[in-house]
Amino acid sequence: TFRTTGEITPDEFVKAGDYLVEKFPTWSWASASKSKVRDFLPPDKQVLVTRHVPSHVRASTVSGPVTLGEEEDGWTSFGVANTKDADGDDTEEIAEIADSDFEELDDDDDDAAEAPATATDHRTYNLYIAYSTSYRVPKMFLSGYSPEGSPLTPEDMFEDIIPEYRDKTVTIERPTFQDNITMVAIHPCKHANVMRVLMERVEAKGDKDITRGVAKLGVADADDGEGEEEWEEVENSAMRVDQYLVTFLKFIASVTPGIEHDY
Amino acid sequence: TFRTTGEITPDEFVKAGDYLVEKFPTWSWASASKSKVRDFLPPDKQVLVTRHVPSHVRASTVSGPVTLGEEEDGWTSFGVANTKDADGDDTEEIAEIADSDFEELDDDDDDAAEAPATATDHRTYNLYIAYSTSYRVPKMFLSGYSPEGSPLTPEDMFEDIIPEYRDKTVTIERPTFQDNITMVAIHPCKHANVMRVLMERVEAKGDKDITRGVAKLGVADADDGEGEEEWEEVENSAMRVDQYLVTFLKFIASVTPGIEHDY
Amino acid sequence: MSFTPFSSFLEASFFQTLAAKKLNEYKLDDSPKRVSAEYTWQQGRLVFDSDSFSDRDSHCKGVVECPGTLLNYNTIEEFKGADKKALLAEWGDKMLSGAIMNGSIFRNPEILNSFLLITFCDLKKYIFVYWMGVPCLNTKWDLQEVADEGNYTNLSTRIPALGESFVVIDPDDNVTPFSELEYVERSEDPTIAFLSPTSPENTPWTVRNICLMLHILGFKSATMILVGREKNRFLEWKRGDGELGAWTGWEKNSAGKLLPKQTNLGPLLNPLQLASQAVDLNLKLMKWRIAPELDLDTIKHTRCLLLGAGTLGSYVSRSLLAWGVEQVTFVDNGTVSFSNPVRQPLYKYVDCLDGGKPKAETAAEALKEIYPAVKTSGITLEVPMIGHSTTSSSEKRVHQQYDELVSLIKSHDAVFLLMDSRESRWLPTVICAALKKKCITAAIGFDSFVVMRHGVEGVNDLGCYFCNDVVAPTDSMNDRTLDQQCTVTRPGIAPIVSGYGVEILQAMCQDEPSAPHQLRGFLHNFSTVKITGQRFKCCSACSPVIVQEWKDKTWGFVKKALNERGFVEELCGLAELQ
Amino acid sequence: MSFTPFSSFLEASFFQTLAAKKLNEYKLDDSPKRVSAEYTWQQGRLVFDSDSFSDRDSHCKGVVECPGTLLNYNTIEEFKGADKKALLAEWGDKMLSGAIMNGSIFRNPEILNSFLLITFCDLKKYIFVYWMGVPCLNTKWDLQEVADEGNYTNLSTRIPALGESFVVIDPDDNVTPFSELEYVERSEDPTIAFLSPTSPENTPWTVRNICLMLHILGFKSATMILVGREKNRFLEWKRGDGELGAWTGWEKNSAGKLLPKQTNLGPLLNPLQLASQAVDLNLKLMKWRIAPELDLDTIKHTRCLLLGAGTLGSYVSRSLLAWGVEQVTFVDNGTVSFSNPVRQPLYKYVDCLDGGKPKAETAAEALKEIYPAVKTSGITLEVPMIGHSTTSSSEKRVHQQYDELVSLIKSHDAVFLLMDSRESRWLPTVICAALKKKCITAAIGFDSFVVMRHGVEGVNDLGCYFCNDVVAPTDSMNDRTLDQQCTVTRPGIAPIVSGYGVEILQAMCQDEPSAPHQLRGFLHNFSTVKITGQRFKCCSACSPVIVQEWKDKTWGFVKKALNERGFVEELCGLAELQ
Ligand SMILES: [Zn+2]
Ligand SMILES: [Zn+2]
Repeated sequence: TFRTTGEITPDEFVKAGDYLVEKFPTWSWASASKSKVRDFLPPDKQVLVTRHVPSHVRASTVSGPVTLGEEEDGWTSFGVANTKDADGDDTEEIAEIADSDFEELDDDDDDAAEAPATATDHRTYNLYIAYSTSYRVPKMFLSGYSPEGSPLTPEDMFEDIIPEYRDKTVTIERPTFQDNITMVAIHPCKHANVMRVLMERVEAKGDKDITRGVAKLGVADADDGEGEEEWEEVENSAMRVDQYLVTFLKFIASVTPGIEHDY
Repeated sequence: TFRTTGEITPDEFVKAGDYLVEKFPTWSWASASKSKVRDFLPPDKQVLVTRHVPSHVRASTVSGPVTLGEEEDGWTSFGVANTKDADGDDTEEIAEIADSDFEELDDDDDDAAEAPATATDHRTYNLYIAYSTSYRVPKMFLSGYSPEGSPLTPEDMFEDIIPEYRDKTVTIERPTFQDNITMVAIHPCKHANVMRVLMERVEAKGDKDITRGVAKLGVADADDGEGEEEWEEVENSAMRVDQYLVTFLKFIASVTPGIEHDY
Repeated sequence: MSFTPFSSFLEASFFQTLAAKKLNEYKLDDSPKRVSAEYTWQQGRLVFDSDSFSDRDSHCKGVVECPGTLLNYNTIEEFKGADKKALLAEWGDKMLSGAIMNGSIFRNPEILNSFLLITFCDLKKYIFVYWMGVPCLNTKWDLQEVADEGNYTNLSTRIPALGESFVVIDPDDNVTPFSELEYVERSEDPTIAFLSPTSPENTPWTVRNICLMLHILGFKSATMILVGREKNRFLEWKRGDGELGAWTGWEKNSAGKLLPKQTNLGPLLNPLQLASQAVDLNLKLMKWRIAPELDLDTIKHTRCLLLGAGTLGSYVSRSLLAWGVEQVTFVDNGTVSFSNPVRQPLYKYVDCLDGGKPKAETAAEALKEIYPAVKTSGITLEVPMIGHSTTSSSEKRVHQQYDELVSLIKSHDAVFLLMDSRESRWLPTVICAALKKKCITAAIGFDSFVVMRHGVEGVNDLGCYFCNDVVAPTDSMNDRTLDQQCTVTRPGIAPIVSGYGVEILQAMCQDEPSAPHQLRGFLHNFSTVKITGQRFKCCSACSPVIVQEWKDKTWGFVKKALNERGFVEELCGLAELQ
Repeated sequence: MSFTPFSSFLEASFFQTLAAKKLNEYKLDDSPKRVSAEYTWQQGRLVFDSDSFSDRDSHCKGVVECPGTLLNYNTIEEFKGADKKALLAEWGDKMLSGAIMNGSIFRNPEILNSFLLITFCDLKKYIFVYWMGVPCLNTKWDLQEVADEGNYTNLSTRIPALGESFVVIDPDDNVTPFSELEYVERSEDPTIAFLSPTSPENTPWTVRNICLMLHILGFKSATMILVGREKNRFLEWKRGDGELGAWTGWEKNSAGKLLPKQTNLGPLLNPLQLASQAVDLNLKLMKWRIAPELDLDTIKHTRCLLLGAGTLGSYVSRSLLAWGVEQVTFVDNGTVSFSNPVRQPLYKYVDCLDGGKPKAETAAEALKEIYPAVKTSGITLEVPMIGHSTTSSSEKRVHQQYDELVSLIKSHDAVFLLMDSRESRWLPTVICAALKKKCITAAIGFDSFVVMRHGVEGVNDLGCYFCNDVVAPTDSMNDRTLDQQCTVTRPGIAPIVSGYGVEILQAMCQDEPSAPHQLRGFLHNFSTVKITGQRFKCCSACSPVIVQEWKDKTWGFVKKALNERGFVEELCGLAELQ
């Protein structure tokens, strides 16, 4: 029934997660904070996670205008996240302790190398895929870090979500699997619908068209080349449920084009 | 200049008021509360008043849809007055002391007549015309009374203003000439404009057309017969300033068709 | 023959004035009050308006003023319980029969239309219950309609022209004042004419009282002319068998029942006005019975400056509002943080979002939401603090802050020091001492508080907040751990000390010397003590030398005090004492 | 040769946990804490997260856990003022040199990557300042890159398979645990292999500490294999002239400067969560220093029922919120009137419009606006009053009101009686006595107040609000003039008595017997007295016979009490006494 509704059961979620972990080793299963363990999932398979995914460029510089094409894919608007304009000058308001307040140390260690560029010249993201019981679909959480290694603010993270989606389906939430912290989430209210459409296209066109079909949703011209190879795993024209998350991720990738999901 | 702007000076207001009082004896000049006397008007000519003007029917039952015809006569909207729907059932909410709480007196006075119908079967209005310094036009205040002789609520009074105007230019205000009480006012923000248009029409068509022109504004089919005679005073085709208030009243009459201005 | 009664017609201005009189003048006094009403010739309504309570201005011709009595009950139960028939009889006897018998009727024939109006005002809801009676005797009079024989001419213009409403007309068609009736022989057949309250086809109520008058005066017969605008009616009265009926005359309501009427003036009043009247009511009720001498006006007009819009500022401002204070200004340089709303009763959760709104402005807005008529503003300003040095880059800013503080204190009458550090209270204490402003300090610890009024040179010899100290305040803000930075205090203390602070101000507004100087409270044992402390001649803030130095040098002095450690102590003599 | 330092990478969960520990556990304790971080093979980041504070779960292979020390300063000034070089030297000596010399390095070779993390948490703003140092000696070591001669095979799988990150490899290509190094002759040339934190082209910081270790242990030469996923690097170390440099290793910020980093976690936190943490913070700060024994949890979990949402109910609910009370229910049957907002700090002017909103619901909404996390509701309900008779038409309704009141009291832990008439307090007093609920009464007069806790049978012998009375309360509402209907009171009293009421509840939550029984205050002379009153055996509300009768007959008893004058007095024995 996931093919007609776009929704999946927890069991199907585990199945699709196992497939994802197998095919893409940067993803792994993780457990939840003790207070947040959910009975209907295995204790060691509460959430899918991939850490320190690099992001060198911002979505705004990557993506052109995106059209979903079909009316049925319309997104509802969420007021929560974006009470402020993302490019408003908020940094002024953040009361920080000025650098000038600190004494800079002198240093005569000539043998200290620069910190490696890989660690310090770009943002990184921890990505989580949890299961949404309300919508019976996967739900994506993002937790970003600055090149300096400190957490990004939601405002910062919004820069990595294409503008067309920022105002619509991005919320700031406490994740279902971890205590004490808030992440940016892609709200799943329309996932089922999107997934259904995606899967229909995949099935209709078969084979290689999956990636094309998916790509159409988002960055049509972005990673058609490389991407195609990697995603060709999905081959048979009638979608299997274990391929659900792979398709889902492709959709997420189109919403967050600056995050190098296939690093 | 009143002919081109629609505005009048305080002196012109007094002149027009004198003319009104002379031609229509139900109107008279009155003084203001001591704290509210305005220097630029004679102390005994602060406001024009006519009391106990009868109103047998409600505007809603009198008037059809009214069109001012011209775009330029558009009215601004005022939120103040009509926070509630006029036909909402508000009476429920008014915490009154139930009649049943009182003991009815018995009465063996066979010689007591019924109270005269003229005094008890209809609403009455006190009407006031003040001068608005902000808009340099006359401003109309209404203060209504139930058949029982107690003050009407603004909700009640709204019933005597044609629906098309209720939401637009009716406000609840403390009059400029009297302490301690609130009245319903026809907000004068567009009076100048309306008056200019009216006067233009009067001048263009001359003579008897004044009433017609005026009547067009409001109750086209209502008192064309009787009305015409009485209003024929205004005769020469170039309007004199002292006829200004007569024209103004005709306009007000069109907004409050249930109030028998010419009783 | 049946008689047409008057209809009462009570304008909103009548109720408004009644409410104001009840609140400010009558209070619990429910004794009878003289009021008046008027009717317009032939219109039959007795109209009550704000003029009913005062001497009416000269009237238009054809408008007749009638005297009457107002009985305003204190409770609805009293209104209900009153014996209406007995009342009407009592006042019919008093007003009408009395006036006829003592002859005042000749000078005031309008007494023939005298009325009794009983009322109850629910001043909280602005609902008024009322009932008018025009007393007359339920008597079968011998009255005959007679034809107009044309003996009398132009009465409808001649009577108003005389400025009268009741007249006596002699057989020669001479219109004479009503007082002439006194001299008419009782055996004669006088002709009385009056401007009829009703239209010609009806016989007005007044006729019954004219009959009574003629009866009491001892006439055998008389003729009445009911003068109309267009035509007149003639009635011939003949003395009957002398059997007078009972008093009657309560007005029927619109359903034709003998019941009181009521009106709800609330919807007619501007809600802002309702609010201000309600606040006024709550205060004035204190004067009705419990504290008639209470002075409400002084505090009302005391312009209050609140330095600090935190826990104390919020509570203090609310109690000031409740006392009717018209002007409250907040000074604070902070923003609303998430821990504030549960302790500071002017802020809400939403005020904390996006970094927090500025406190002073937000406090002023909140006060306006509570009571839109209040004059209030919020000024984001840091009060310069002794011991907090200026730098070359900050000096200009601090100087401006200083100037603004001085002008704020000058434009207010009372200053509340409600900050959370000692050193921030020093400068305003000096300025208030110099300008002789009312100054009240409230300060709270974990489970203790002090609230005090500062002494005023020349008025009393009371001390200020710093009079107990042997060192001048200095920078205490640096290097404080979190629990020292925040005001860590039991939540109940702030409302307690704020309540006391405002009550001390009000006590000062009543009778300055009897207001307590200091209250110190301790919550660990729930005790409060009153303390009186003298001014200390070497006080770092209120001693004469400091005050004088400020007056002489103002910013020059203050700048030194901010920057030079020991300067103030040297100046005031504390250094010597140490 | 230059060495690539670690980059610190602090996840939000690390700061969150640190903040929680600071608030609840460390408080003012700034002594060193053991924490850990981890790096992933070749990725060069030392990652801190919530697991840094606990024993980590078993890790993925290729992830290396490093031990370290956290120094969390109480003030930013202390953070700034700390001598960073001295600190790094101190901890380099302690952690690294110490471990090498006492031999623990053999069991925990990860000490070679040990770190020092200094932090300051601004818990009010959620700003964190931090600086990581990985100490090593600034020494010129004799290190040579040598070619891979192919002697060692498959290290990148064999080492992780062993569950190790540092190993010793013998010439025969046997991989042995690092602890074997202890037994290697110092004159030999051991081969040490480890999972390199950096990519193959860089030399990791770790190498410097391996050199130090070899130096201290007394080796003459050694070979290091920096194991990469794809390829390895080989370095040959030879003992130098013995001149060791100074400790170095503070991390540079992204501008390449030796300065601390900082992060503002505020924007990342849900503002609701920020609010609840801020409220928590304000309370917990009390426990840091001033009142470590203070019990905050009992009052927090006390479900409070406020009968009356007027002046007292508004103030009481705000102080309850400030004490962290999680659940507050309002009961009132009135609507907000224009005189309320200036005295009742939950209402605004707009709540009065259009006849006024229902008070109880509006109060609950206001509380939510102050603190959205509060569990609150408002119930429009009239509390049945003794002496106010039911009629046939009202009985069903009053019965329902009674049932609802009983179930409300049952579902709460503390009941505040904050109404404005004596008789409305009677029924809840009886029910609270029977159900042994905490019950606090506050009542105000013009310039006096009483606030008290009711005694509880079996717990103490204290009286209730009615224990002083020799008559049962009865209908006092009828026939009252306006100043008797309204609570005519000095505005400062309500916040004072409300503050005390809540503090009494909190005192009861700490140590019941020491909480005062009654406080009576008089504003005419600003005095407050503490009174203790015994339970009165014939009390109309709390005497055993009344309580028992209510338990036995519930509504049957209550109905009689409402309707039959004298019934309660007869029952409790008051009638006999009179
Ligand atoms: Zn002093
Ligand atoms: Zn008792």
